[in-house]
Amino acid sequence: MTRADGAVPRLEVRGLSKTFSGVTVLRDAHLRLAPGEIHALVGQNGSGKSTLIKLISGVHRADPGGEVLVDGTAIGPPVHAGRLHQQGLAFVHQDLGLINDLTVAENVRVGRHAVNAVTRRIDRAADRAAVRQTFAFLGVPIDPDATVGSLDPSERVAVAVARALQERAEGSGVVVFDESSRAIPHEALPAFYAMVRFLAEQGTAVLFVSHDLKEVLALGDRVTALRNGRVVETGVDVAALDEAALTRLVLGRDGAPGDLIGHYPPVSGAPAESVTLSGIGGGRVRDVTATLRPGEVVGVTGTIDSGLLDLPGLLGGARSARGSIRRAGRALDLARCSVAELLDAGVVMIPQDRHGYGLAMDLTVEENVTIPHVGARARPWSLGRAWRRQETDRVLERYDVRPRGRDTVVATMSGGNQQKVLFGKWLLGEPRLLVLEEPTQAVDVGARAALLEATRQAAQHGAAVLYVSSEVEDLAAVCDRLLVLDDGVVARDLTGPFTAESVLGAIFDVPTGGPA
Amino acid sequence: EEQSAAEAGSAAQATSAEAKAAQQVVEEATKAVESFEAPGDAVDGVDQLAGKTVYFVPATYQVPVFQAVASALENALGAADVQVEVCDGKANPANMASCIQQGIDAEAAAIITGSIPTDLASVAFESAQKAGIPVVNTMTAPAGPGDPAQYAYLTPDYVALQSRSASWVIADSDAAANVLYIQVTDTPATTIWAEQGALATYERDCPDCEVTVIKANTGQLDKLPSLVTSELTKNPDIDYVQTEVDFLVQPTIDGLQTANATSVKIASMDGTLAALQQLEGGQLVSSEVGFNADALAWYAADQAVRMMAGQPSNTEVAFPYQRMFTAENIDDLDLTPEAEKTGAWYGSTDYQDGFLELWGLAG
Amino acid sequence: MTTITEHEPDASSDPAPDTASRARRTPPYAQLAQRFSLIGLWVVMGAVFFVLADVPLSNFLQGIFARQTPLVFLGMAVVATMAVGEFDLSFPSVYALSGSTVASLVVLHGWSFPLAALAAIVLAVLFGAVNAVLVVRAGINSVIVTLGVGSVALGLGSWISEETSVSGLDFTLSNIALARVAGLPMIFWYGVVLVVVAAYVMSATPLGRHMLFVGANRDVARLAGIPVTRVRVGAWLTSSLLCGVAGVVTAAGLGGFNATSAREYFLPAFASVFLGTVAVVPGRFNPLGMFIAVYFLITGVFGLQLLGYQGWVTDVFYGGVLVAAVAASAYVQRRLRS
Amino acid sequence: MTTITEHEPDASSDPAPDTASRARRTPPYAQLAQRFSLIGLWVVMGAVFFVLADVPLSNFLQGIFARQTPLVFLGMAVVATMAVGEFDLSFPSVYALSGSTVASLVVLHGWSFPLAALAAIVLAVLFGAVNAVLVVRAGINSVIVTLGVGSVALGLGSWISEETSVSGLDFTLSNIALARVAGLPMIFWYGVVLVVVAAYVMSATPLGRHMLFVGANRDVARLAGIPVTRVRVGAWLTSSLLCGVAGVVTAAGLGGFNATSAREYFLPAFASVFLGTVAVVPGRFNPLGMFIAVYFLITGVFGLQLLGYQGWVTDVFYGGVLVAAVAASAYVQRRLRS
Ligand SMILES: Nc1ncnc2c1ncn2[C@@H]1O[C@H](COP(=O)(O)OP(=O)(O)OP(=O)(O)O)[C@@H](O)[C@H]1O
Ligand SMILES: Nc1ncnc2c1ncn2[C@@H]1O[C@H](COP(=O)(O)OP(=O)(O)OP(=O)(O)O)[C@@H](O)[C@H]1O
Ligand SMILES: O[C@@H]1[C@@H](O)[C@H](O)OC[C@H]1O
Ligand SMILES: [Mg+2]
Ligand SMILES: [Mg+2]
Repeated sequence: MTRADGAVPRLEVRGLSKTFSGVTVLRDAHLRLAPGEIHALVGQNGSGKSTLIKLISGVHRADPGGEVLVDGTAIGPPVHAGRLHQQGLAFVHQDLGLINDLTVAENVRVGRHAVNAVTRRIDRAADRAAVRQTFAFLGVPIDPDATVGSLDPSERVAVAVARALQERAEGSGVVVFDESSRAIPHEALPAFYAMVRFLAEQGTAVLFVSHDLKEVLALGDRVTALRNGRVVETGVDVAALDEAALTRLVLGRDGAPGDLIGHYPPVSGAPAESVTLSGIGGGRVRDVTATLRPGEVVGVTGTIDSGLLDLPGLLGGARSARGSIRRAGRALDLARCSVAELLDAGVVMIPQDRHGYGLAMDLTVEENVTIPHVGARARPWSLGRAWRRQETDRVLERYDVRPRGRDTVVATMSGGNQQKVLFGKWLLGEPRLLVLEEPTQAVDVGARAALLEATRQAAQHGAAVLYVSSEVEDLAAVCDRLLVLDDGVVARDLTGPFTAESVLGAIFDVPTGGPA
Repeated sequence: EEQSAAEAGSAAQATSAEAKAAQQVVEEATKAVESFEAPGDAVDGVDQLAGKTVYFVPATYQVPVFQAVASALENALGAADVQVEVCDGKANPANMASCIQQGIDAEAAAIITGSIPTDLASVAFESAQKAGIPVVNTMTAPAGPGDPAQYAYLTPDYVALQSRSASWVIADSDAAANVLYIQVTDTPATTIWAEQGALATYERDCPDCEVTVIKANTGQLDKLPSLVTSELTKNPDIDYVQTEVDFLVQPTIDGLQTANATSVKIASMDGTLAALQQLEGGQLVSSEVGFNADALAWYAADQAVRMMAGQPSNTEVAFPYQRMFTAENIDDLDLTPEAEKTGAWYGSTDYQDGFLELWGLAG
Repeated sequence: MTTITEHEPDASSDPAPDTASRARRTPPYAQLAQRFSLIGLWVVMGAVFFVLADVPLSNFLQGIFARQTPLVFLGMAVVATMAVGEFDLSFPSVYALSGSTVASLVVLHGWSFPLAALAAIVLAVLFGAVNAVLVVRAGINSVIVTLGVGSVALGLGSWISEETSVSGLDFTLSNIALARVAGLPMIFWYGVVLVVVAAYVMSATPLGRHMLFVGANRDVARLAGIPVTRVRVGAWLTSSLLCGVAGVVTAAGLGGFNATSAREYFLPAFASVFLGTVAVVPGRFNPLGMFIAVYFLITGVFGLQLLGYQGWVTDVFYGGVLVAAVAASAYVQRRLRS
Repeated sequence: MTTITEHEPDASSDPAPDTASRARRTPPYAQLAQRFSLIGLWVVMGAVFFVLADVPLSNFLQGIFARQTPLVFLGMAVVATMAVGEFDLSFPSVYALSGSTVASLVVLHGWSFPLAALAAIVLAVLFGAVNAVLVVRAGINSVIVTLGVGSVALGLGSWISEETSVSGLDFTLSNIALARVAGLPMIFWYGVVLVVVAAYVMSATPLGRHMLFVGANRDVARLAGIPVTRVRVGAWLTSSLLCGVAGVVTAAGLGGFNATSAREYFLPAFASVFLGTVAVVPGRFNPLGMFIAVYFLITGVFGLQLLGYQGWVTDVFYGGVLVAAVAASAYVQRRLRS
């Protein structure tokens, strides 16, 4: 412990452990948060971050021993989820945990509604006033009567934060974010960071989990790092760290991706093999037209309302679309063709929504990894065993998925490891058009490098890669070209090399009036 | 004294010739059985049957009468050291057939069925015959096909009981009833009881009676209450309801209550404790016909024993332990489950000794 | 939505948006149409039957509303569990157990009615508690638990009633269920009060909001500080309490009870609860919708019976109307939205 | 897992992990214990009853396996729909419709048996198609659809059979169901073949994998190129085909059919299917588990009958054993894991 000041910590964790099925995934975890401190929890995928958070929030029950204290008072284990709010701990669900068809006030006030003492009726006026007050404190003017579904993303974040803060003496308590920034679009992040800093300035302690090391450096005061279920360092002053040092802290080694493009330069495939997207439309996408050469990685980026988030789903068959994809003399009319036809033509999309569209969480790694290839590799009357083992092992190996078991149920894996499985599942085939949607989300800095490398490799094997992301660092690291979307059309088509700054500039400096 | 009570009651109003005739029937039917008369010759060799097993397959154990029959069979056959194995048909022909098959597979000495018309499980019955296992078909029809050496029938006279129940309605209404008859369509047997029993009686004996028929089957009892309501809504003059069997009584009352028709009189068949309690309490149920299940079991055992001992069964046994209950004689009964089991409601219970004697087991 | 589509994970995706979700985002007139389409359909159907049947109006109405049906109670029991995401197959058995118990204790064992009623309700709630322990505490699949617990309850019911239908309750007790107020029996009014209270609780109180969140997403609910376990257990207990009361009231009204008839309420109760999700608060399990659906279905069957149809026709009608009402509602909603 | 825990989203979190998920991470011996615990329990229970009942072994076994039950067929029908995430309440009615149709067409209308059988099966499949259209195409909640369609099927069944049980099929037809092979009737062997084939298809073929993913997550399945709609429609059709065949075979074996008895199979079929998820392929709807569960429950009830218990005891046993088996399985698994 590097901090030795005598003040009572706002939050203190001592000696927490957690064992699943005989495997101890968290051992003797400890950390301290002073009032007003923003504390980052970092570590490799599967290192135990979410588990630690879930012990503090009472989702899981810790192994015997250990202690959780708020302002010096022990609150568990076992921690009672129902009492946490009174005890000063609030958690922002990583998906924000909002119900879209209820109003802002209803979402914020759930669990602490004001009621008329006699009728037990929810006192809507009082709720509204309380919500207004919280928003006033946060400095965001949101109508308490709006339905949450109609809010924009940064407002949604504010609603989730307001739920965590309400009825709290200003400047007290602890707010915990488990990878919340992932649910927040790029443009909303500054507002979110400002909100977090504001909270801390008032004296509230903030604990957050993140794989985004820049975010950690920019937002955090101190860092605790987990590795293999153990705390390797805690209370490290962020001011004393740079990205490389933080990476070493997470990985235990250096882990910069290096010059990926130099290492895997674009190959020049036969122009006949080019992939042409024409007139792609649907959702916020109005008309995306572009030509991609095999062997190149083309980034696609833009603001939240540019249509960026809709594009991958349109191309991958996740949602109904207009337009066509042409390659090698073959045209696929998106309005008509099935997913099977897309796959048949080598069009593969790796979705961002891992739980909804990516993986069947209750099935095993082997089942998830092999499902896209069952049609091609199995015989109608028999699945075959050897190829499934082989392919699954390749994925486990190549992306360093932990645990290594072919028969591990995906739901029991850490978020980052799930992401690796998802990636591997689709890269096994040799896609001709690979559409990636925020592929490095949730993965640690080491895995990020591996995924970016895999992206370049896929291109080298002849795929045209469409890399849809708002992570400027990632885009700069892998893209040969960059398409910037605005209002549903391609507003700029830039050629690399890029830096994070140039990508950022391209996104927010879009000249009005169509493609450059 | 029953006579005078009857006169004080409804019979006093019986003025028409039809009503008087019906009243005769009712009076006859309300009498208890005085003493046992052997249904056939003595049986030899019953003592040789010890250790054998007889299967009893009731249509459904949910209907209490079958439980009564089962335990009475155990007593009756137990007297000859014959074991009784009960297999519940669960109101489902597939189960009934499986049960009969089970008896065949276990090489039972006889199979006694309860309320299972032959054609409901015709294959299984036939298999039993082929396997040479005697079958006693109880509670369906008094007679039918089959070699008496291997196939016997025994039943209360359901057609007569239905008819007597109708006669009570005729007598009580002075031959001017507006009757709602609720018929069970479950099996061909129940249809025959209704048509040849009650409906034929109204047709023949009461030209001024108005009869409306609604049909129900066990699978649709949930719709019966509103069906009754709708009939009474359409035809508020209905003053009698005759239900074919007792399990229709409760849904019927339910429907009557909805229609606010609380002065309608119900006549029904089976003589279950619940219905008799309602009769005693003066709650709509005004007439019940029923039979002594304990006696029925002894009669059935007699048929089985005959065939097991290598003698032909009796054909067309007239089962005497049947009786009608009305406000006039209900007070004579001890309305408890215990009394129900003894069979005392129907008169003398000396049939038990009578059969033991007939089988050469007395003393 | 939520719990409804849990069984239908796909229904909300293209090409077939489900009836339920998204309702709140539809334009107001579409919402109204949706909210009250079932009521409209009901009134029209009732009017047609009334005209065709040619019976006095008061008789017609009584035939529908004076029915001694436990369906509103049982439907409410199902709404209580469904709303928080639990699936209960045991409710008819618990109802049967309660009815058999009260009737048997009084008639066969000479207990006083109030005591017997209390015992019956306590027993019912006990079974609700067993469900809760097994589903919420032990985490066993609720379909299996309630199948099993229901079977035990049914067995106990038969045992208590000595496997027969019991009657002979004091006639005056039937006033509990049948005494008429404004021309309709108490049991109707109990249903009305129950549904109004439940609708109030579910829509206007914190408890209702908690149920909504628990039904929608338990993890979110837990993080929001909602006592998820308590809400779930509460739903099971409430549900069994309602079944218990329904059993007692029915037994009193009929002067007895027949356990085997109880299972007949299984399908109609489910049908009403699900049909009710297309009305009033579209897409959610809601008491008013359930209530309307109960009488909607009763009206249809009764109307047909008045026209002289019985037996299979009513089954076909019942099924057809159920599907048609939901399909029509889905269609209307989709049209209005696009 | 998947479809099972859909109704139990919470069951997978501490303190109450559900029986289903995660099984695959348990150590091999725990897996084995889980896989075969139901079989073990079954053998022990069978042995106990056999010893107590003191009857010849062949009679004992025949009493269990020579039963004329459509449960394996119906259980398989339920497995087919459940496995792909559909919820079907109409299967007993479709079974009833098929049985009534074949019996009535032959007996009441003089059709030849093969023709009548074909008509019955086609009719059943038609109802499966209606379910499929309404659930898969129109996207209506499957609980409502199958409640409605089931009611219509039952109504039609009563209509065709003139609302009574029909009998009088040619005796020789019963050989279809009852001819004995190795001492057991054909209907048993049909079940065996059906289950073996289904188990193979579901566990070892691409189709089985497709079903697995469609049941687990339809969007994931769709994006993997699986023809989700076709798989779902196929499940509905297969399920109704099985019900149709079951009706025909049962009618042939009995020489007739009684439509109202069909609903008796609702709960046992569900119970077997869900109980089957604790065996063989733990956590998944699987044919072998269902098969074992069917005979597990039959053994229990038959054993009790041999000991002279009827009526309520069997209900209590049935329910108790169901819950106990699943609870024990959950407990064993948890113990072995920690
Ligand atoms: N319920 C569970 N059953 C079995 N193993 C589990 C369970 N939950 C977590 N684990 C294991 O515990 C380890 C730690 O997981 P955890 O989710 O805490 O990691 P994490 O640090 O949050 O990783 P990520 O950065 O990928 O989100 C992983 O190996 C994971 O597989
Ligand atoms: N059904 C489940 N069974 C077992 N454990 C589960 C289950 N669902 C979640 N977990 C546990 O929760 C963790 C996943 O939860 P969560 O969704 O918060 O993941 P995460 O690690 O934060 O990753 P991400 O946020 O990227 O999804 C797993 O690490 C696992 O420990
Ligand atoms: O009540 C019995 C009835 O259920 C059965 O169908 O026939 C015989 C009757 O005694
Ligand atoms: Mg995590
Ligand atoms: Mg997370």
